[in-house]
Amino acid sequence: LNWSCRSKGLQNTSLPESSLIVAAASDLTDVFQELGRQFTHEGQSQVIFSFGSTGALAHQIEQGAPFDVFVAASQSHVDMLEKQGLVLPGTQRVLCTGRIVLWQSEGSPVTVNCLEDLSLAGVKRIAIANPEHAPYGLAARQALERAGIWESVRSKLVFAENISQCRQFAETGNVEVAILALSLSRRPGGRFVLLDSSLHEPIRQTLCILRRTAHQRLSRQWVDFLLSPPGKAVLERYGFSV
Amino acid sequence: MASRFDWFPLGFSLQVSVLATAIALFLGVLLAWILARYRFRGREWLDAVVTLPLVLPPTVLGYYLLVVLGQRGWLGHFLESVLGITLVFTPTAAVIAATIHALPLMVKSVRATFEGINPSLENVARTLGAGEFRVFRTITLPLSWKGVWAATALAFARALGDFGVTIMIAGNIPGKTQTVSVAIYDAVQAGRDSEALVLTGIVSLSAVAILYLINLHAYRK
Amino acid sequence: MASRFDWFPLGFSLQVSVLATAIALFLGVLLAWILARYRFRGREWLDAVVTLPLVLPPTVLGYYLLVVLGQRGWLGHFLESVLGITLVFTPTAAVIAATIHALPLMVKSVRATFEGINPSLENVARTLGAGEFRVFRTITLPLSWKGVWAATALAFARALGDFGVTIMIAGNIPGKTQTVSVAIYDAVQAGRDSEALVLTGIVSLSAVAILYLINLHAYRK
Amino acid sequence: MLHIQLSKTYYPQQEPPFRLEISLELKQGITILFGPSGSGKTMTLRMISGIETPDQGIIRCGEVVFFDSASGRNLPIRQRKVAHVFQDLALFPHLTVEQNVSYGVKDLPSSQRMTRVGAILESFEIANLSQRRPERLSGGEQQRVALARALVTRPRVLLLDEPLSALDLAVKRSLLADLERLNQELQIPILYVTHDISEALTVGEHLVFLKHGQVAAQGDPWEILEKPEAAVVARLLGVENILQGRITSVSHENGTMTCDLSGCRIVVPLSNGSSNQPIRIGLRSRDILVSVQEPQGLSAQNLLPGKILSLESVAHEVHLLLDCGVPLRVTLTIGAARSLQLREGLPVWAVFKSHSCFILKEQALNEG
Amino acid sequence: MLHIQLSKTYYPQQEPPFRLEISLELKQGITILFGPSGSGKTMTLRMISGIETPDQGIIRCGEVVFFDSASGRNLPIRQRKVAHVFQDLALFPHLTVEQNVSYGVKDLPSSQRMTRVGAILESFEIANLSQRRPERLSGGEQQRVALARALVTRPRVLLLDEPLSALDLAVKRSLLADLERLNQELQIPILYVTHDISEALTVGEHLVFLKHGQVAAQGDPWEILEKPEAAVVARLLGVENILQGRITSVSHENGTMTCDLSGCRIVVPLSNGSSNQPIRIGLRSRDILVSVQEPQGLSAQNLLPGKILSLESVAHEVHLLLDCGVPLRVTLTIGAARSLQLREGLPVWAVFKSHSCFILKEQALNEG
Ligand SMILES: Nc1ncnc2c1ncn2[C@@H]1O[C@H](COP(=O)(O)OP(=O)(O)OP(=O)(O)O)[C@@H](O)[C@H]1O
Ligand SMILES: Nc1ncnc2c1ncn2[C@@H]1O[C@H](COP(=O)(O)OP(=O)(O)OP(=O)(O)O)[C@@H](O)[C@H]1O
Ligand SMILES: [Mg+2]
Ligand SMILES: [Mg+2]
Repeated sequence: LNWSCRSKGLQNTSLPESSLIVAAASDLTDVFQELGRQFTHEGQSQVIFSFGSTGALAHQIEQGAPFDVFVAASQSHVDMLEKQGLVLPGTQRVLCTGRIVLWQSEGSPVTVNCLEDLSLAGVKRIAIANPEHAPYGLAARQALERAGIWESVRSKLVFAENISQCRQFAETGNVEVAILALSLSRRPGGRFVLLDSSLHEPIRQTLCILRRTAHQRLSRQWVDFLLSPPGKAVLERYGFSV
Repeated sequence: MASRFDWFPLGFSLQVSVLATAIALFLGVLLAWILARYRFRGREWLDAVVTLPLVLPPTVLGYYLLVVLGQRGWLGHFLESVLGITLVFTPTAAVIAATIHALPLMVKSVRATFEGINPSLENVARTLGAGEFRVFRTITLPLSWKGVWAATALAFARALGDFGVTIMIAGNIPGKTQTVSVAIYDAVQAGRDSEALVLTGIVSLSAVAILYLINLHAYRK
Repeated sequence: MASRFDWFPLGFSLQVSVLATAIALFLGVLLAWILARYRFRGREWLDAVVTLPLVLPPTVLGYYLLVVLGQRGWLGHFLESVLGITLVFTPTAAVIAATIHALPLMVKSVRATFEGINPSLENVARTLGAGEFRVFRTITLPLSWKGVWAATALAFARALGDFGVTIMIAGNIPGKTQTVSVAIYDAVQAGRDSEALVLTGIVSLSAVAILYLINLHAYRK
Repeated sequence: MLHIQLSKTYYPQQEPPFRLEISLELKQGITILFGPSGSGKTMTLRMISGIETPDQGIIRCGEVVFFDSASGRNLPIRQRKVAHVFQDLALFPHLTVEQNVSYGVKDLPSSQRMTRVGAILESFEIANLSQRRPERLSGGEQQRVALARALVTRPRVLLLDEPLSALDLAVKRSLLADLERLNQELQIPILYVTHDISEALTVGEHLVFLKHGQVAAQGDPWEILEKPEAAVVARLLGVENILQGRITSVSHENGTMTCDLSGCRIVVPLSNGSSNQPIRIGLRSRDILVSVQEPQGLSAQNLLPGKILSLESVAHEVHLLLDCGVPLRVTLTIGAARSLQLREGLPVWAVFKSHSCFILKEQALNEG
Repeated sequence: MLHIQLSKTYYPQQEPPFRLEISLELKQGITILFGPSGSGKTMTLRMISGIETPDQGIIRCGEVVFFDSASGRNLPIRQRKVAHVFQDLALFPHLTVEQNVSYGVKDLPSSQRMTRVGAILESFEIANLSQRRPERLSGGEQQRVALARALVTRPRVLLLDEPLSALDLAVKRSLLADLERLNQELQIPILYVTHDISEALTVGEHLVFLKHGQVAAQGDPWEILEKPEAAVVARLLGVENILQGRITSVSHENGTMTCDLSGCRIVVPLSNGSSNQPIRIGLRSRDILVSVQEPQGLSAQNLLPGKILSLESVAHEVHLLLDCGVPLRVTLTIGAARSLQLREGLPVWAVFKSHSCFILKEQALNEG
């Protein structure tokens, strides 16, 4: 195991020791990159993002991942971490809630305007994130169920690993419709129909500061920035409800 | 969890892997033979390019494949409009995904084995009137069994283990294109740890058993 | 995009892959030698088990590794509390991840090559007073160069391409443990398609170049 | 029938290149390819079967052009129908003896193939090994399999690279007889590499002597000793004594000639030469007997009185140098030397048959 | 010095097993291992060097036990210090000639190693090939490298499996001389497998004759013909005529005995036997001359009048069967037969020297 020491030579990292590492769910990718730029711009330190699925990130945190702040796409994972005493007490907050949309790429052969249209014959396949583990997938399922078409469209469903992949399926024209996060729907190349938020449980983007952080002050600054009016404005612009 | 255990992914994966291994075996041996036997410009480049699928992260490779093979991709479009074949999100796609990862392993290992064969044996076969293909079939290939079996074992394992490419181009359609790798992933992600463990256990055991049989076959005598 | 291009993942991945390939080369050749040279009970089982990392979906493998090597894992805990070594989420973890996938390729290909060697040559070396290790070092190994190089090329490609295990145990921490595979994945996921393409292009080109050099070396003469 | 005219240069690193430059015309029947180790025999065979390509030249078998550098023609190995027994045998290790032997006759109808293969396995005494793999055969058994594998095909040309070197005399004889029968049957050129003189003389109708990559002599095996290159061949064949003299008389009825070698008179077999011509005679050291008392009643034989100059014992042999007017090298068994109590200075008689004398042509004088 | 007593059975599929059962006591010096193809010579060598393990028995070299099935001892190959030249040579293909040869002397100080290796390369005439890889060597060159590689070490035992089969006479002689020198120097047991009788007789101080995996005869190479197994050996050596008769007189001063073979009288070298004892004589077909007219003045030689029963020509040889009271097989060159215009029924005289006759012991009568 002495090569674990030798490999220290690898640590010619390009990031300063003082930078903040934020683990965030993938649906926050676009908005956080913008927020991160603004945060740094305001003279604060640099923020590094580690995007991934909420479940995987939570698992990594359990095993000692060196994150300072965790922003999950669901509340349950943060609750679980809190129970294990990995969260700095009192730092859990709901940042915002996500919305889902019906997304179609340009050039899709059918046009879908409401959930019920998913039953049309022209809609051969529908991509949703896996409802078992992706919060947006769960919301999609709930919406389909409440619209009463879950059973009828079930055979058309393709489960994506995560919400980004869901979009890729639609983007490449391999599914006619995808149920996506509103936050990822702003990218060019498609059209979307916002689904009513009453169709699903709120998708609470929950944040917390992790107990192991060495940058508590900086973490709080980042959280404060997120919760500040300018931060909220950006979140709203990207389709989150604050 | 509450639902009864789903055996589909296991059977499906087995079929896909066996099929993919067979295809990779055929194509890989063919390519390896061409690479070992014929000297042509760009031979080593071709060899290097064949290895490329190993270098790219599978999901990304899958994404690009999706772009090419998908309904809007030039190849996918051609297949669909001209031949009426749809690839993505079908079992065929799962086979393609598994093959793509198995092939480079096959080509490189087998080529090295082919080149290790004493050329005198091939020459003597030629003097006995054997054409190139007969030489290959009756001398080169049988003398390379060990290497070919080892490569087959690798290819099979790799085919079974592919996740990234599969989920991209075959999708994750339970009961239709869900391979066991994808099923395990899902279970882990969903926190169904015990199910994941059971699946992992079954896959590992059957894989070890199959690999063991291949080994026995390869190193027997 | 707007931000300037980040070269870190490329350099980092190269270092990780080279290191992992070197480790896999060493361990793999050693294991292959033991498997080829010594007959012991369970030899073929060991061989089959060594291949196992290829069978499991990488992310899942990574998940389980994390359970074992992480701070709460028994091994990770032991290393941290007793030796003060943290493995996960460090560059070391990236090396481990890459090694795990490279090793089976190494072991299986190299073993097949070792077993293809005429035993007379090893015997004659023994009659000339060479001990087992000298026989290995001066006869078996040099006669297996082609196979070993082919396996090294595979191992290197695989080390470079690992994504699932790396992202689990090394994490996706830009500038610290983000390998190029993970970076490409990240870029694709974030819709930074052009960045993903550029990275893919660079990785593919450099991988092909490196593999080409390995090939030239392996098949030269 | 087989016309060969080729050249090829090998460039080993750090050494002077080896140049093979050969021009041969082989008729049907067995031609012995003879020459010191490293003279290019194997090379020549490899060019004919097509395993190696000459730098330039032409190889033609009857109407069929195997290779022609002028027209750029190079017939693929398999179309040449040249059966080639390699020096290192190259048996297929994964096939049984029977499968090895029948490899080249796969195109025959099965019954015919089985008869032919069965017959050759039988006559090569390897039928009982037919289900074995080569690794389980002894060296001589392997050699027989390799030979059978080549002979069972009906080739245009047969190339044999020391095919009997690992066999004992009894087996060798029987295989040579088989080969001879085959030769009568096939009527093709057979090129036979050997180092064994008796093998060469038994089997060969024609002998080609290769040296440093060039044909140094060729012709009838028994006559080749009269060729210009003879002195070299003679030394190679173990003819240690080369005596120089003059013919004094020729007896046609006896088939002998009498020669004078610096004073001593010897009788040699008849050859074309006449009285007073110079002559050169080769005589093997093993063909000379030594007598310590004047031999009685051996009037027709050669008897040269002399004395022992030196005596050196090597293993079970004793090498003597005699002075009988001419220096004579003699090899005896140690038993013989012991029983005769030979020692330096002892007066002895050298005794040898006229038929032990080879007559070398005059030109041989110019050669080392 | 080398004590061998072992047995091992090989079970090929579908065939009767081959059983090797050997008991030998080798002294220092060269022992020839002789026997037909497939008699177990290579096997025996492989057991001694440790490459194969006997089923049971003991192999001991002086004080050092190589193998003992009773005590379960099996010394690893490398500790046996047995130099073994394989029948298939097994040169290291990736090493140069020089590296091959110096492989076994890596432990010597570098200067000493270089001198020793250099010397042996020189004396084996392969110094100019020292930088080449084996694939670029001719068959004979390879054989010399393999031999040099084994001889350069200072082993306890030297095993040579047909080490000179691919070499021409000149090189063979010089290597045999080298071997002889080495034998004087090293004072170790050397086991030498060969099929070549003259090689065997030249080099061997002791001969072991193997047959069907068993020692059929052993002893002085020249005396072994008198051993019970002699008839087989004789046939193997190409002694085609085995004549049976009775000693009529013994002449100690001439070193000859006179025998009566169903009416015809022949003279043979002296052996221990006395008047009226039965005797069996071996005579090679090549050692008999034929004369078409009664030979003149050959009083001391054997002259048997008879006639040609049959005449068969094989390649450049003619095989005659004569009836001289006893049947006699004679081999002549075709040239000789032609010039004498031999044909069936022609009356001829068979002529042979008494020294051409081998005396076989009476027990040989019982053998095939
Ligand atoms: N690939 C090669 N490159 C360079 N030189 C070579 C090569 N192969 C053979 N030689 C040399 O060419 C010469 C002729 O080799 P060849 O094998 O024809 O000899 P040979 O007459 O068959 O001898 P032998 O009776 O010992 O088998 C030898 O001196 C050999 O060292
Ligand atoms: N692995 C094996 N299994 C079964 N039989 C074998 C095996 N190896 C050799 N034999 C048989 O054992 C016998 C003795 O073989 P060995 O090689 O010792 O013969 P040899 O005396 O060296 O003959 P040669 O002079 O032809 O080399 C042969 O009949 C051979 O076919
Ligand atoms: Mg040769
Ligand atoms: Mg043998």
